[in-house]
Amino acid sequence: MSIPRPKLLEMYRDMVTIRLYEETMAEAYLEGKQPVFNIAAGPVPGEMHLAAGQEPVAVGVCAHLRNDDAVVGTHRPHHFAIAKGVDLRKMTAEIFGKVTGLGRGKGGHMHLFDPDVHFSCSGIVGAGIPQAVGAALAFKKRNEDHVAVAFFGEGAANQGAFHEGLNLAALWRLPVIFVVEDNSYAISVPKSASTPIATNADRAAAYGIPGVYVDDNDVLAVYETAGEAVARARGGEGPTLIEVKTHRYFGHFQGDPEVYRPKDEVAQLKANDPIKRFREYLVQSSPDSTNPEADIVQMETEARQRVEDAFAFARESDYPAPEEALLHVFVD
Amino acid sequence: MSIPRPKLLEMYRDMVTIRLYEETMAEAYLEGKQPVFNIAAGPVPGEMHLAAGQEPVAVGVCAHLRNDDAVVGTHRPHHFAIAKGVDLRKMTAEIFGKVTGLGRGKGGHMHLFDPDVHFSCSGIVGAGIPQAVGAALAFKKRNEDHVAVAFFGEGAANQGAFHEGLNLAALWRLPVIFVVEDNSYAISVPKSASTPIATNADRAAAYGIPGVYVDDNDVLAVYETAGEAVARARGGEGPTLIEVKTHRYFGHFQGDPEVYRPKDEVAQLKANDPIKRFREYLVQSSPDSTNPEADIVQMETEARQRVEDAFAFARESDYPAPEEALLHVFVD
Amino acid sequence: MNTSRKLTMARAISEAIAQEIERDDRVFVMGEDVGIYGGIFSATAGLYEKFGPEQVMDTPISETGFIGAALGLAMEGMRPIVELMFVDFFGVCMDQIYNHIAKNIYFSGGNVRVPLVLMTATGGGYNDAGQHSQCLWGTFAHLPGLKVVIPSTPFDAKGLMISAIRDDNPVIYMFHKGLMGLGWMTLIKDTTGPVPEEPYTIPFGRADIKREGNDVTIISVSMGVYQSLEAAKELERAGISAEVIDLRTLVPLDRETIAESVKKTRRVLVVDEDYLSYGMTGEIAATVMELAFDYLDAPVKRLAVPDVPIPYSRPLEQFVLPSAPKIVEAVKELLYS
Amino acid sequence: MNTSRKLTMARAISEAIAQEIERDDRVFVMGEDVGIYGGIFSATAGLYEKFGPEQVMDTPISETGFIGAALGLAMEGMRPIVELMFVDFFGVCMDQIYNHIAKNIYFSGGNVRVPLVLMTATGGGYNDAGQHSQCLWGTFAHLPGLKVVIPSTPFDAKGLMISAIRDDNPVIYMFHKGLMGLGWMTLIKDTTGPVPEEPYTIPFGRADIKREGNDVTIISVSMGVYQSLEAAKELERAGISAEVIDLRTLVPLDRETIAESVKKTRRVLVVDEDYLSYGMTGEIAATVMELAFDYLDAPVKRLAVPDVPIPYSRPLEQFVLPSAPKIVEAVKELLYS
Ligand SMILES: Cc1ncc(C[n+]2csc(CCOP(=O)(O)OP(=O)(O)O)c2C)c(N)n1
Ligand SMILES: Cc1ncc(C[n+]2csc(CCOP(=O)(O)OP(=O)(O)O)c2C)c(N)n1
Ligand SMILES: [Mg+2]
Ligand SMILES: [Mg+2]
Repeated sequence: MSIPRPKLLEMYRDMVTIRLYEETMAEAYLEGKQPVFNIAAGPVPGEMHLAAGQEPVAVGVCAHLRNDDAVVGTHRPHHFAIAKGVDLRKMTAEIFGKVTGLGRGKGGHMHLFDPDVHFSCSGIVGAGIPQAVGAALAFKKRNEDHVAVAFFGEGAANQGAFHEGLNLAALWRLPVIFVVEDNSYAISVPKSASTPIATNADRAAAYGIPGVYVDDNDVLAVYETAGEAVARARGGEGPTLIEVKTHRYFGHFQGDPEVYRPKDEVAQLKANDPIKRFREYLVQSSPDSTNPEADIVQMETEARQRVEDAFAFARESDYPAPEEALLHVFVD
Repeated sequence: MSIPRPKLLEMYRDMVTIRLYEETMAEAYLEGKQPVFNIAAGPVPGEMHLAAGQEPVAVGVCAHLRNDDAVVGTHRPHHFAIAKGVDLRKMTAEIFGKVTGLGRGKGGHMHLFDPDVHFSCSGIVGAGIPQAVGAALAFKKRNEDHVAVAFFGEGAANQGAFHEGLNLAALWRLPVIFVVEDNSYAISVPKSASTPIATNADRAAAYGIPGVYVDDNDVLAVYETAGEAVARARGGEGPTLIEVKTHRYFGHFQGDPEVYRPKDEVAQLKANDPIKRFREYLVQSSPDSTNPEADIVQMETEARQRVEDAFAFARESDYPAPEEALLHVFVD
Repeated sequence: MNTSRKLTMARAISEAIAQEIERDDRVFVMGEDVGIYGGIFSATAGLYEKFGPEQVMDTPISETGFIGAALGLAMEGMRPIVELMFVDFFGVCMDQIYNHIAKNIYFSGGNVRVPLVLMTATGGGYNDAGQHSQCLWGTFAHLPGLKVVIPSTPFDAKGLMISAIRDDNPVIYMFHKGLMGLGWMTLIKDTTGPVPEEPYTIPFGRADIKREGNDVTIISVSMGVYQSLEAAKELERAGISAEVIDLRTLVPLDRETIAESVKKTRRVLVVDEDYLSYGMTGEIAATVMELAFDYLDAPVKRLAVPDVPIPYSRPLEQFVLPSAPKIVEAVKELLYS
Repeated sequence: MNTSRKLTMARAISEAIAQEIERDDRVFVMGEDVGIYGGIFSATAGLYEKFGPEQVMDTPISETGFIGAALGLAMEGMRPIVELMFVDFFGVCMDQIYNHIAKNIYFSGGNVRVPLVLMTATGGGYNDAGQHSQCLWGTFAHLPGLKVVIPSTPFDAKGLMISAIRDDNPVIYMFHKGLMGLGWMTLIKDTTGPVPEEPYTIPFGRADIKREGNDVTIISVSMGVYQSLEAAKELERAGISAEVIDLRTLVPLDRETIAESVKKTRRVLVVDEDYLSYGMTGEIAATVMELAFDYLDAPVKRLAVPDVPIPYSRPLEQFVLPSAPKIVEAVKELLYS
């Protein structure tokens, strides 16, 4: 598989954007929560689930997607949203609870809806799976060659919705790709305490569809596997189940005491960081031997600017008027 | 596998009991519903799901069970209940809505609870699966060598509860046997329109447990397969998933117009009736060459007497006082 | 509109769906046994023959799966009508219904549309026991984000279904099995009613005064409306003039019609086949008190299932369900004690 | 009982569970992250260390699976306490809860027992948005077969939990996240309270008058009780004497205490963090009218979430949730208009 360098750089930029976004969010989240952590305080209150370390999954898959393809994310949605091209300003404003946000401040971090790029997500584990199946059914009914992607965690693969969604998709041969992020934990519960088999990819057999396990948190490996799945889906050959071994650097949510995992686990994981590895690859494979980092640095700059811009926009935006709470239960 | 003749005869008797029970019930059900079928009329009102043709599954499995083993049945529960040894008088009285019934008339045909033999069932498709898992967990927690069995239809294998229940059972290595009755239909929907793979037994792979498909509606084949599964369960080796190809002779419920299946399908199936086949086997393998049918006929007589006795008891019993409706929401 | 033609409620519903499928190719039906079987309660009878499996899709027994899929379909621009065979089964798929279908519009600040009709069968009275006889509209009306529509006549059924399909918001459409006019469920003698051939809509949030009266207001929905009308006839013989209000939708609720009626009659009975406590009767009673406290001559009276699961046996079930005689009795207590 | 020791509600609950596990080896806890994590809201903190993984079982994210299993366990003689992490998640497992756990006793005519406690977190106010901030007790109280228990103080929490565990019937036990005394959720300043060391029970169906008063009765549960007490202090400064009733259990409901109080004060405000319509406030209003119509000087007033999903953004969420100032305002309207 040979990927044109501009595409590689785009993927790199998105990964860096995600990483910076999550790190910036982690800091913003702590504002107002020190010295005493109070979940309800600061400019970004509520639960906060960050995806630093999991960039390869989102980016490796979404690199194949077009605007009209649908993506359904989870309670940990930022990396998917960024990779799918959700408006970063509006998304950040939403997370800051501002009226300029995607949902005018009503949804917050777990409820990001951007119909322009067909992105949605949910705070309920596993719930997005059937919804992606429905999007795929819409595409099939209209003879469009769009695809739908449902992302979810390895913990979600034990929900009934997983079974029902995959069964329907396989039965109706729908253009949908199911992507499991195996980040080893569902909050505190390790995969070995929730799933009796080693990889959820093997569950594809229960539906007669292909199942692939990508055992390395590597964006190119994900890209390759996802490429085949997306091609199958667009070609009318039905769904694929992909599981990717990945790693979560932060706690389950910010404030998680993380009593359930070894203190040094994350440090060890970071030694093999997927962004660092991808950067090395880009340097080595650079066509510009005199300045192999030039285009890479440009991407990093772009990423930083986008993130800074988005947070600035969010901070400067206004809160909704309190009475707006009564609006939008229904559309007119 | 050699089964002692008394055991074989017992199984035969139970199969005949079930068949007679269902046929007798079909008649009782029609009382008061002619010439115009009215679901609310007659001594046995409401929905009625009969299991004639499916005797091998219930009997082949339950022949291995002891009193303290738990069985959870479905909306089509009579064959399981009879095979598990539920009090036939009280069960019939329940179906007739009488105060002498298992539930004093509150439950009816889909809600038969006999704690004496650890039998329960439910009208919600798939719901019994996790409940059987819980019973098995109770046994394991108490270091008892009892097992639990969840019976359900091939349609139920597409419910989320199936996935969650099997996952837990496999994860916790519980003494439970999952038995799928593949009678080809879920109401009007054929298996091919609900399940993308040929046999649900293959879904065992999703949980790392053994899965066996018994492709013949034969009580001895079921008995053999179930025997291994029960032995594994009692031996602490965890759950097994069994699917049995079986056939439903009546409609989904009584009154089903059955527009969805060929007019002659049932007649053809009956040509290969499992009770008839089992009877032939018993005749051929009889130790008494002069009168090979003697012990068989005795079983048939016993079966008939039991069924007649149960229906007589039910008919003669009283209805509960109307005000009893207010009792038993809670126990004291 | 010509209303000389009479249809059952089942035919009124399937006709509404057929006309909308013809008008708008984004409309289709899915659910268990909606195809060749025509829906267990005939709400989709004849549609499969007319439109085929693309527009009338049978599904596996996977309510979370296909109702969740309906949401994905709606958000991608389709207009699904999805049948939940019995409302009693909502527990296997409630997360999709109330955490997603009912809330995605709000979470998005009105940026997405969820044009979806969740059609479901309600009601007891034919001895189908506690998992197949419930009404549960109180449960759905309590949770924000769904319009709750409950027809009581074939005429209303058609107009409300067309309104539901054309609405860009999610609607739960709850028909009563005993009102569908099914040959095999003769609970109500005459359930056919006049239904115009052409498509028409009925706005949500407008209660219908099914009978005018002066001495007492009986408020109900669905089967309760029939029973109330029957009771009203009986009461008339006793010289009591009862007004019967059919709410038709619980969300939105027509407060004005209730208030006006109560100000006239000064006495209210609420009749509900759902459970008594924490449900429709409490809400209507509280609403009446809020709207017309000074007009009330007696506390609002409630007749509903007395907080027990629906029992199977006939005498037990009849004991807990509302009925015309019980309504008559309740009205008399309301007036004379 | 010595009540000089003060505990948070979280510790009161985990102590109750620990004491019952020690007393009865059929008792154990299961749920997501109840083990080494100690429960997301610390209801099981310390139990894993004390009892190990057999009595404190972590589960996969399979609520239908493990809550259904809890029913099987209970019917086979165990006494599980099962945690549903947030009540908002009920939709993925409601069938097991209300069609089975809540009904099997009835279906069996009282022949089976279901000694099971479903423990779950409720409430908002910390910007966790619409799928993590609901109360939903109205939903559970509407459906027959579950006892609905809602503690507001550490003392009540322990006694009600022990009663729940010892009950042979299924109990849903709903604690409020903001009342648990969690260091990271400082919604209420002082949520510790006196809790005796020895085990004790509190009977269900007995409301607790948390403050006596003469001018108005404020009826609430959970966080609403705290807010009402705060409001009562403020009202006292304005010369209004408010009685605050903590219902503690919605099923069974203590009608007597309500009736007595209303007959004394003649005015009632119901405060509820659940949704307004078709829920607790309607039921209490209707009940008050039934019990004390002739004593009422004004219609029962209701303060609850105004039928919108719980919004995320702080000003929006604060706008929809009840609060002490809103209670003060509502009481003044009730008295002076
Ligand atoms: C149905 C449901 N159950 C439980 C939760 C609480 N919860 C939120 S995230 C989470 C863990 C999810 O694990 P996984 O699917 O592996 O995703 P990850 O957090 O690792 O990205 C849990 C249990 C929920 N949101 N929804
Ligand atoms: C959750 C749920 N969905 C739908 C139904 C309605 N229903 C009752 S039986 C049935 C078909 C079941 O098919 P299967 O599991 O194959 O069992 P069978 O009837 O063939 O014995 C359906 C759809 C139900 N009872 N529960
Ligand atoms: Mg995970
Ligand atoms: Mg079947």
